[in-house]
Amino acid sequence: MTSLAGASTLRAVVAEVNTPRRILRAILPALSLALVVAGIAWFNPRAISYFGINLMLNLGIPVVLATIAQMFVITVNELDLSIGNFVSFVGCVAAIWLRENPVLGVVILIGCIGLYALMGAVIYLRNVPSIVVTLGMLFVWQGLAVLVLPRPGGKAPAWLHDIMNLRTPYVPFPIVAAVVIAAVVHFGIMQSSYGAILRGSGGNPNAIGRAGWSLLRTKVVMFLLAGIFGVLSGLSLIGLTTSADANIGKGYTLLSIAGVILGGGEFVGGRVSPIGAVIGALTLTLAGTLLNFMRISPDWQVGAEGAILIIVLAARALINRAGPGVLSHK
Amino acid sequence: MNSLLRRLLSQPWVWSYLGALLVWLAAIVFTHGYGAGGMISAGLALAVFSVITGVAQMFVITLGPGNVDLSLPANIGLASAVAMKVMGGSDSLIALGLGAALVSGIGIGVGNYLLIWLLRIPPIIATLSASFIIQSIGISYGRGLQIKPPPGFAEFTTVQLAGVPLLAIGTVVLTLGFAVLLHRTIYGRSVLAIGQNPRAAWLAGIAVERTRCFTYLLSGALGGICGALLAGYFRGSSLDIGDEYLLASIALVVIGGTSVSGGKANVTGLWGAGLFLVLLLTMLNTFGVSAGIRYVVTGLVIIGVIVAAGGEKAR
Amino acid sequence: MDEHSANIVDLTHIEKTFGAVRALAGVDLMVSRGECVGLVGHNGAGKSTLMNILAGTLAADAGEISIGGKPQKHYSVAQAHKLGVRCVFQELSLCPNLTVAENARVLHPSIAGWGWRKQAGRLIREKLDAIFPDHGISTDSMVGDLPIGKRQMIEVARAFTVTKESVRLVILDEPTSSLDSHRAGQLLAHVRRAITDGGACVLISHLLGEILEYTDRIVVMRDGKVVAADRAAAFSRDRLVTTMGATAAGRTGRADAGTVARGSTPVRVRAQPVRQSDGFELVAHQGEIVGLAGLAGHGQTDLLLTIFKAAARRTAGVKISDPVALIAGDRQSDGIFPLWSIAENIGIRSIKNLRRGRLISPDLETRFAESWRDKIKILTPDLRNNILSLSGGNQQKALFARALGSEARIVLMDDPMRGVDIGTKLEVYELIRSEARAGRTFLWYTTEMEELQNCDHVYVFRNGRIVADLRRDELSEEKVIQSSFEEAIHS
Amino acid sequence: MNKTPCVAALLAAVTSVALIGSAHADTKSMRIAFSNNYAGNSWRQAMLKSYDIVTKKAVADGIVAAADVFTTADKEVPTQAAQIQNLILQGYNAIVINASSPDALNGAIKQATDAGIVVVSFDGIVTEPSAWRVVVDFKDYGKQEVVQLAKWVKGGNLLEIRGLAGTSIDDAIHSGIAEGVKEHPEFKIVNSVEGDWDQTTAQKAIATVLPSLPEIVGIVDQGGDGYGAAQAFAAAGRKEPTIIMGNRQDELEWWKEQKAKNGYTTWSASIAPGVSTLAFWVAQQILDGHKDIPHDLLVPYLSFDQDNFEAALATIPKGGVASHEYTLEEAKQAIANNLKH
Repeated sequence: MTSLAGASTLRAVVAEVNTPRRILRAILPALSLALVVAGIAWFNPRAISYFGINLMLNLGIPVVLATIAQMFVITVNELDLSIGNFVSFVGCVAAIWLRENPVLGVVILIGCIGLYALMGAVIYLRNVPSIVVTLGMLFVWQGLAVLVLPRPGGKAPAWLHDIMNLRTPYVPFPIVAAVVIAAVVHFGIMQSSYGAILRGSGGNPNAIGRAGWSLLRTKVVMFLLAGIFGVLSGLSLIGLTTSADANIGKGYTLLSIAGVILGGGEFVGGRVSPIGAVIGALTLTLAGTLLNFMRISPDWQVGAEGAILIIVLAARALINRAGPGVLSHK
Repeated sequence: MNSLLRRLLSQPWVWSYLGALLVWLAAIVFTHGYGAGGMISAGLALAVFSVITGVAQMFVITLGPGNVDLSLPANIGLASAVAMKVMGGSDSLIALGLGAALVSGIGIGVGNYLLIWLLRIPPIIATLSASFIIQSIGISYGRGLQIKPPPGFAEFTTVQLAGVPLLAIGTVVLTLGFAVLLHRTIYGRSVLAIGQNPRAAWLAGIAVERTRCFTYLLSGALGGICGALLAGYFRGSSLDIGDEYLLASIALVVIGGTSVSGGKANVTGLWGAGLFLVLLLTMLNTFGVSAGIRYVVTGLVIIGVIVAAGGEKAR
Repeated sequence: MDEHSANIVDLTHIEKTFGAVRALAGVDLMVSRGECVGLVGHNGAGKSTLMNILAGTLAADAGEISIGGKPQKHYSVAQAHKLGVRCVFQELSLCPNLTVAENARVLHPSIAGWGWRKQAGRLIREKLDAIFPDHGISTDSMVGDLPIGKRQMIEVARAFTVTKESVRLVILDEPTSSLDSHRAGQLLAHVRRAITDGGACVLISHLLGEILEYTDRIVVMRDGKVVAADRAAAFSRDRLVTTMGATAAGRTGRADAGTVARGSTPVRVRAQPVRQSDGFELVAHQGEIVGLAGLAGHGQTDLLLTIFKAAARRTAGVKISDPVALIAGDRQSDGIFPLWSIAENIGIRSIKNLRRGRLISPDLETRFAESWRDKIKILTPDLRNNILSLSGGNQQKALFARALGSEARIVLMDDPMRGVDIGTKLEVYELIRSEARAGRTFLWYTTEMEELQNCDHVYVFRNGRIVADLRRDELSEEKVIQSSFEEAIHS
Repeated sequence: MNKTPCVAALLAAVTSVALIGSAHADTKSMRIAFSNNYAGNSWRQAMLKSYDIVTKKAVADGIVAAADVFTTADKEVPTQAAQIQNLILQGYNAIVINASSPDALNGAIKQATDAGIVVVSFDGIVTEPSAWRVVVDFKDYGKQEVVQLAKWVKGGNLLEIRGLAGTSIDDAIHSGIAEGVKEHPEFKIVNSVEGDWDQTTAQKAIATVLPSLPEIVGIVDQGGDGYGAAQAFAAAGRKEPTIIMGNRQDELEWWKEQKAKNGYTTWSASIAPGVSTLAFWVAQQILDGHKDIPHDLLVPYLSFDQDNFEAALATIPKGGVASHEYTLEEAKQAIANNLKH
């Protein structure tokens, strides 16, 4: 009997060898954020202050929320190409109706969330690729935004503006907001018991189905959550800008995807991390700031942003390098 | 006969042709038949560019989940500038300019592949980051100036044979070539195999990395050619000349019956989808609807097509 | 429990068709309390379909299902769970992105609220401890990070966990396919204990020894029908094989003639495992079948993959003389192309030779596939049908055809007989031997002793190293097991 | 008790106030940033080039300490808002801005002006009251298109090419055109397409509607799209109507060819990219203590007609736009013109 014990312990050791790599990988998003912050501190020390952090990060909040929305969708192996235009549309609705006619505004926003849930249901029931459905929705939201707000304008309701300009004691509001968002989502999706089912439905849908859970429900719930966070993103954006524009959130689609990936998420297999996604979104926000402080020639500012993305992801690849080449496709 | 019809209808690309026919009919009903031929002719001419980018995107997407070339628009923009600058408005330098655009495109393809392979970055992010860098190169190279094509080249891109644009004929031939490449060559088979299961493909002796490399190269090269042709057709290069072809190429690939989960591609459908989207735009512009409505209708049509066609059976 | 519930399951006249294929043609199956039923039959005989219906994941076209004496009208997965019917499927049903504890929770909707994670972790750990002592699995590990053997242990243990509803019946579909004999023994011993405690079990396995030794009653299926059902004691190995309708009966087939003296033919492969430090190396000559033995997951597959890679790129420690082909054991993830026809699946490895000019000729491709269909007896009406229309065993044959039809003189086999029925196995053994006689070299990783009997030479692996080098005449089950465990015994 | 320091501080404060009030503040040590949201077309490149020429000289002459240019990576509003916030953090004294949205940047602009930073917007202006605007009367520009057209075209069908949907400039020009058509009922707009101020987009949009259009006598547009319109007509084999031009070199070149060929007549106008330099001088002047400069400065758009366009064409670089760089004196004059109003 002892002999067998020895053998299996040995095997257990072999299996655990890659754990440090996993830990390193998990802290990589935080590490890259720290690096970017260090860069900012180096180029402009006074940016690291209550006032400075407020200024640098408050526009990160809508990005964080949009990234979380994208993360929900990616968790169930789908991709939302429409989130940016959805955020724009929400912004237009908020700036036009939420102040003048709050009831109508709220009804429309709830309707939008319902539409997101419906999108999830259609994708599951008709078994169609989400990329295409959301590509279609991209045009729909864009069109609706232009119809709602043919020229830029509108005004954010005062309460929204007040919330987004909250002066929290000691710690700047954007950081408080980011921590709260990360904590809430982490608890909801990583710690709750139904969260495990939701993530599992991305990892192995058949297994979840065979255990008697409804896959339709998991998909609808995830898209519903994406809709809710998309709405929150739009509202927070308008709270900051005070006024809307039909194209205001367009860039969030690619930003949110990059944020999820930067935060350690993967496109398939339900492997995501809410904390990582929040950090990823903040890193992207601050990367722009860092470039600005570095006074890169205007020609190359766009390119430098691409380079930052590449460097961070290359670092992750280096950590994963130990994995055998093609075999990692599995 | 009946079974033939059924087999035809079971082909995913048939729907895109039907859709194209439908929107065309709607447009000419609106104009009481006025301009019917002109619409087809204009549609063919404009569809050429989305079909070329569609072919590029199709090969990439067929490589399997996560593979997509987001750098196409930036690639097209840079190539258009490179081509026009090298041609310098002189007919004698057309070939050189086309070659330069091709080299620029291939270079971008190589860059994309190196990011994906060497740094193991997911293709969607790699090509996105690359596109940022390409944009910067484009800005510093072209300074946003519109350079005019040589008259001969401009003429070539718009000349028509009996109402059919020469470019469209050439592109049909080109797409036939790509259909053969996809279904009847080792390279094409390799792409399809990798798209289904890269590990199984590797174990079946397929040169996985070489195939992926060539695919991104191909996509880059097609983007480069498309950039040069666009600059000729629209009488001038510009950095954002390719902007609309990102969404268009993806939409084309999917409406045309290629599987976004990889391993299954359809060249024929690209033309149907290309004509469908251009004629849809023609129809809406003819109706004179506002931009907002046009977007909404385009979106609903894309969703409608894909939902009606339904998904392939879950794997 | 009322007295009617002596029978836990009563299936009567179950029918199921998939398209044109009649998978089940009116099957009756009864399982009573305290009994373990062995279900055997060829691949494609309908065992898995029947079990899917019993587990609620497939709906029967016709027939009645009655659980615990109560007829079930709307039978579903959820209903099956409520009634205490659990199933360990052939493909693993765990979520790789969840931890062991979270995967346990997936099966138990009642585990919720504060502390659910601890509760689920305790549940699965206790079961793992009970079934597989010293399993070495942490309930916080991500399942995807664990080797396949451990995953199967978790899956099995999970099926036996109990929260609200008691477990009445556990269906084990090839539960030991990824376990080594030691773990398999532990599992089967646990099954016996569960039976004694009043549970019931359906065991599907291609290892007839397991079936004969551990079940009370054996049901044999063939072509979607039950062809025999009797006490296990009434069966012998030979009778089982005959009843299943295997083409070649018996376990003979061991090639006794033509044993070539080592060294008389040129060396084809020379390879050293990465972790080998004592100079031991694997050598395979032309025309040899070389076995890679040992416990599951001890570096055999890694060495095969290293050799496979060496064919494309120079690799330290490996020398090969000829092209290489590999036959995967895990069909779904390493082998088949699910969107392609059978012919395309067979032809892909030889595609270079199926061209006219520079273009692939569909005609040549079909003819190539046809010749192999006849040679290896793939059962299909049309080679243009999708590969998934084949049963598992026939899919595996297609993979054999892919490799054997290629120009490769060295064929690597990564436990390719996993889940393949005995009839197919015997056919394939014969094929391998004849190919070897024709000069091909085979490297064959297998966890089954029976398959090692076909080898000319066997290397035993332990912890990523070769620890024993057995000639055919030295080969015995005891020696292999002894070498597999030797180090642990000394330590 | 301890009065001396207080008095000293008070004195210092008084002197500094007096300095600002009487003599002009010295802008030698001040830094001006330029926040730009796009650089990818000929107009923007001309704008940046003009700005570069003028500010380099200003820095060399010691008028300001720095004049840095910042271009965002995309055309998005949030990116530019973040950029403005970063500029605040870097302690610039003034920000010259070509904004991606007139309203949606107001939050960030307000933060800047609250921090005491002078913000001067031009072309893409911002509506935040505390900022300055160098405004071109886009509405009048639109109206003039029809008015000019009426001078030599009797009337008939017009095709309108719109700019980027959802922007204020598009809206202003469009309403000006509508007003012009109201005053000249002999014209009728039969269709409108979106050209996004881009030749390619315009050409494509027109190509799709052209087969269904009746005879068109004129095209009213927003600049940057005229050449594309001409190409679309040529490709469809239809005679080009009178196309209002937008000061781009290729447009004027084409006009010149046509004029030589058949006496083609039209009118061309656009906002000069060199307005960026005017905005720079306005910022410098405000920093210099001229707080009385009105927050809305109207500047004329640059227009050419049949007689003078060829002279202008000769000065525009290939692929560029007609521009005008302001000197400090011209800028002062432009400001003075507004004070008279």
